[in-house]
Amino acid sequence: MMKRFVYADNSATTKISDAVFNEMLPWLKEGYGNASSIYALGREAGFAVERARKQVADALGAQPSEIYFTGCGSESDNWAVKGAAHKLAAKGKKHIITTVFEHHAILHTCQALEKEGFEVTYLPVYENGIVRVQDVENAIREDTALVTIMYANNEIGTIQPISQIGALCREKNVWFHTDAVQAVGNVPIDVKEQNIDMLSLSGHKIHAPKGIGVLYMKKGIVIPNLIDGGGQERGRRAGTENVASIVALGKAIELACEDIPGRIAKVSPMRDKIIDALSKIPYSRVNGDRERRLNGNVNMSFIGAEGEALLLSLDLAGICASSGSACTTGSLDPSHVLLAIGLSHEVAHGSLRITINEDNDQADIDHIIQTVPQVVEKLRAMSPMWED
Amino acid sequence: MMKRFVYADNSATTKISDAVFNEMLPWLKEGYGNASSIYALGREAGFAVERARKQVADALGAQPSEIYFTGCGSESDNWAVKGAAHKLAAKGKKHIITTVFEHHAILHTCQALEKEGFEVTYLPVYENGIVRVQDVENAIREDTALVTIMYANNEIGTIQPISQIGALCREKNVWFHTDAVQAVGNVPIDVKEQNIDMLSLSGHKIHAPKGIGVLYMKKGIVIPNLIDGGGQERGRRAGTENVASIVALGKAIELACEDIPGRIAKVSPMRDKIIDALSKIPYSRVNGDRERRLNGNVNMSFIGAEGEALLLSLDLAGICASSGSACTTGSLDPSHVLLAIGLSHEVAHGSLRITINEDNDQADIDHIIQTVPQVVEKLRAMSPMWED
Amino acid sequence: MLYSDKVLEHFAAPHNVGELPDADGVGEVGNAKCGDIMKMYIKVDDGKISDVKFKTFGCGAAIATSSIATDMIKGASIEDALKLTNSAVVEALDGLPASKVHCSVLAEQAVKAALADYYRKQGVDPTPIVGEIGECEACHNL
Amino acid sequence: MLYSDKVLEHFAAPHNVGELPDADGVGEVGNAKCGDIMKMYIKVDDGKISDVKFKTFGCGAAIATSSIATDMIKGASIEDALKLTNSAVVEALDGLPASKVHCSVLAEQAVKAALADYYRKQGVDPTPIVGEIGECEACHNL
Ligand SMILES: Cc1ncc(COP(=O)(O)O)c(C=O)c1O
Ligand SMILES: Cc1ncc(COP(=O)(O)O)c(C=O)c1O
Ligand code: FES
Ligand code: FES
Repeated sequence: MMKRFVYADNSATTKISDAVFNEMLPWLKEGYGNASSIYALGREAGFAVERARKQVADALGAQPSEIYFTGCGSESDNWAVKGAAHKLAAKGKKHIITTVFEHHAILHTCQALEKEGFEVTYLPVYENGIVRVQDVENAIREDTALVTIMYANNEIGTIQPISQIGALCREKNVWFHTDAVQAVGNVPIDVKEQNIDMLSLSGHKIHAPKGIGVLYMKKGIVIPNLIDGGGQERGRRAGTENVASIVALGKAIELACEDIPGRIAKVSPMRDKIIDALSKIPYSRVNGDRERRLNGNVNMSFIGAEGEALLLSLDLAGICASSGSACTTGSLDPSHVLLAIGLSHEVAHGSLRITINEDNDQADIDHIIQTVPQVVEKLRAMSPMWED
Repeated sequence: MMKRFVYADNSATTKISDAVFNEMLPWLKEGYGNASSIYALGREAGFAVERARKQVADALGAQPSEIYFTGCGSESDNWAVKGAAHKLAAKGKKHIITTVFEHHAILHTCQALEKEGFEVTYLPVYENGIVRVQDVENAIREDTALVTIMYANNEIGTIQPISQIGALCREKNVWFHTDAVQAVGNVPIDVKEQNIDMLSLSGHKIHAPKGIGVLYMKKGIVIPNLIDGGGQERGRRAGTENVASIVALGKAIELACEDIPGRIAKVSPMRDKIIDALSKIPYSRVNGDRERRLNGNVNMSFIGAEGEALLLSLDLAGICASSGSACTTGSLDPSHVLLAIGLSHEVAHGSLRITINEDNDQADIDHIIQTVPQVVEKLRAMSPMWED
Repeated sequence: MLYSDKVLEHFAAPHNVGELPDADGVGEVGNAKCGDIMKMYIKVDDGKISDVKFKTFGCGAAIATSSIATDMIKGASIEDALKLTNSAVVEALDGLPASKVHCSVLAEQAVKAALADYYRKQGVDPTPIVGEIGECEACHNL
Repeated sequence: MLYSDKVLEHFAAPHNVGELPDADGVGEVGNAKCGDIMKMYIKVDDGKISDVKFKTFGCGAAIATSSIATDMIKGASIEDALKLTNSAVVEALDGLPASKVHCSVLAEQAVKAALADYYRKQGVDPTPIVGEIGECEACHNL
């Protein structure tokens, strides 16, 4: 059998698409001018940055002047949450509402703020991995500065009721931020209609390169800078503009958002085929709501098969997948997301995340469906706790 | 006459060199794995990041574990200064020493800290653009948390007495940070010998791409994170590793530092030729010490010729140069650096920065030497204040 | 600094540069400290601006606005020249970066100052006609 | 997670996997909550470990350390097997990531636990010989 290579970890990162690569290449090579410089080489770079800003704005239903380029999704999250907290603390608002299963870029930021004296409410997400709007409403207080709730979870792919939360926050006059890093391109987003005040996204999840992000901030929202310095990004985010990556992100978001229903129609049947097939493995379970989930997300647990061993075995079979989020590899703790939806430590240790997209085909799916049961079987046979 | 193109704004940004581009390309294309992922595609990316970390460490005389990749030089500066300030404030140390002519990434950061209640001493740099060690010593107090002084100034290229300041800070037991964004590759740096506790650098100044930086932090220095989140960079700087740019920076710093004396020997005579030739223009002056300056930096003022008009005219002649720093274009204020060395507003408005490097040749220099006097002449003729 | 092609064209080859030794009105606005000075010379014949020249010390936008403003009033009646606004100048240049709008104000003021000088030379008090010529706002913020 | 080639080799094709139904000593360490359990079976002949097998539930490093640790004691005298340290295991694997060193501790403990069981079955109190088999430090930090 020829060894097949199947990349099924698209929530960790994606391959730069050819269209995006071709768009960015001239700005890495000949178009190296500083976008703030006055000569032609710089002006052209400046115009390219502004075109990309427009592309991002159009994809989100925002104005270009509301788009700020950052160095990554984590930076956007940190800026939004720390910025809002510090801004509104001056008005006596020192309470933040979030969920227990946010990405660490939000959770660790909230924990850092707690050390500074802020109070944070971590809402539960129940067995289906979806926060309840009523819980948000109950948690809002006089001194609530910010609600920050992710659009779609990066591990179990569950999509949150963002429009309702947005409407609620607008009504209650509380700022609302959403980490949409996993949602962009998979869910139609309109920041105006959905009453989103701030939104984070990251290029490398949508076929742009790593190391470029965006923070959308609604006109009128002014928070302290995270990175002070030169006058770039209208004085709100310093650092020489990363022109090539900005151009790439502009193109990538345009492509990602041009046919979201088409993507869902193509990818979700493949996702369901995997879930249905792997559900036949004894002692398995699907994590997170089956319907309200990202079109490419499969997250399952197999008791008796440890997650990392599963991944290494799949790698030997040419399949790239993950268990929990990539950035917590190296930690011994089981996924906080899986614990949040009620899994025990034991079960959480044996979980697998497969994230496919439109670049995957049926042959990939078949390879996954064939391989995973064999690998689970092999590991269980090696386990001292397992009895058939 | 064929139109010549001369890029002479290398302190604003540099062209990615072919060697660097070729090194990074595979990581933009096929090697797209997340460096924290466990499968082969991710592991290879992880190893590439660690190789680059070693290259950076070797170039600075540091340990790889002391190197942290960031999103740009400005982020490194912000992290170092805000981090040190917040860390040491807990010990009652709320005083920072810097100079009046730092890059805005330091100056605006210091101003933000002043608003939070920190006290900042801005040391003078005198007519030659060089801070005095005695002034640093006099400024150090019981409650001084940090001395942050740039290694080489980005506008006038003057090199500061970093070794002496490092020794002084070590003796006085005060943390010492230096913004070495302009110095790397132009001045031999050894953080251990020079007693540097923290050092910022940026890729795009040494032929790596924009949007990648480094903060060196000596072992034992622990400051709060600027960007909280995943476990990347040993838990101290979150965000999916920008593998391609990190690899590029590793290669770029290796190349930049492999023959610094050779670079100086090649470039500084070209610099001197420009300075000598342009000094013949009446009512001109050289800004900053003539000896203790970067090998590629020319900074001069021509009374009666406004800076921006000078640049646009040079652009028409195919020469890319700047006036002040690129990131403050758009501001009406004359350069704070030129005011710091005692120029009047009027004179500061008429300044020109030409920054060459080893990619420039004699023909470039000749084109500059021919063109600048003509342009100055033309603008003076157009000025209502100028009488020959 | 995103200048339009129009701005760059006028900068590269500004129209009406120079002085008019026999000018009927001369106006100078701005100051060297803030980095922009415009001096405008007009010749008036039969209530029309028959010729106009300028000299400017300043940035690219200052030179471009001087150039286009002189174009816009050349041949115009005094009444029409008085109606020249900075926004008309900005529009004629296909826009200016926000930080450079003050240059267009300067151009409008330079025209007004030259006209005021013309009236003054005619023995007419210009203030009711031309208005007060203040300093540009940007200047005050320096 | 930067595993050496050696770790990956042992993970891909672990040596000595299985059970020994007629084992002279069996040791189990770790717990499912922290995610790693190792069970080791030894056969002893003439004071030598004539055969050894293991079963492990755990990460790649846990499986690789089990595999190499069984290799290292197979055919060795009981005395030498008792001297097996976790650092010898790490070294034999060309290193382990810091967060995975505990797995090598587990492997050392599994060997000791099997030997302790062997002594116990011989009616000898293992504690003075094998020492106390505590839980691994990493476990306690959970
Ligand atoms: C001295 C100095 N510090 C900091 C920076 C900021 O670097 P970056 O543009 O990578 O943020 C620059 C250049 O822009 C610089 O010249
Ligand atoms: C939901 C979510 N938020 C934030 C991030 C951080 O993005 P970045 O890696 O660009 O910092 C990620 C991915 O890593 C994510 O999945
Ligand atoms: S005329 Fe001086 S800034 Fe406007
Ligand atoms: S054995 Fe459980 S973490 Fe070490």
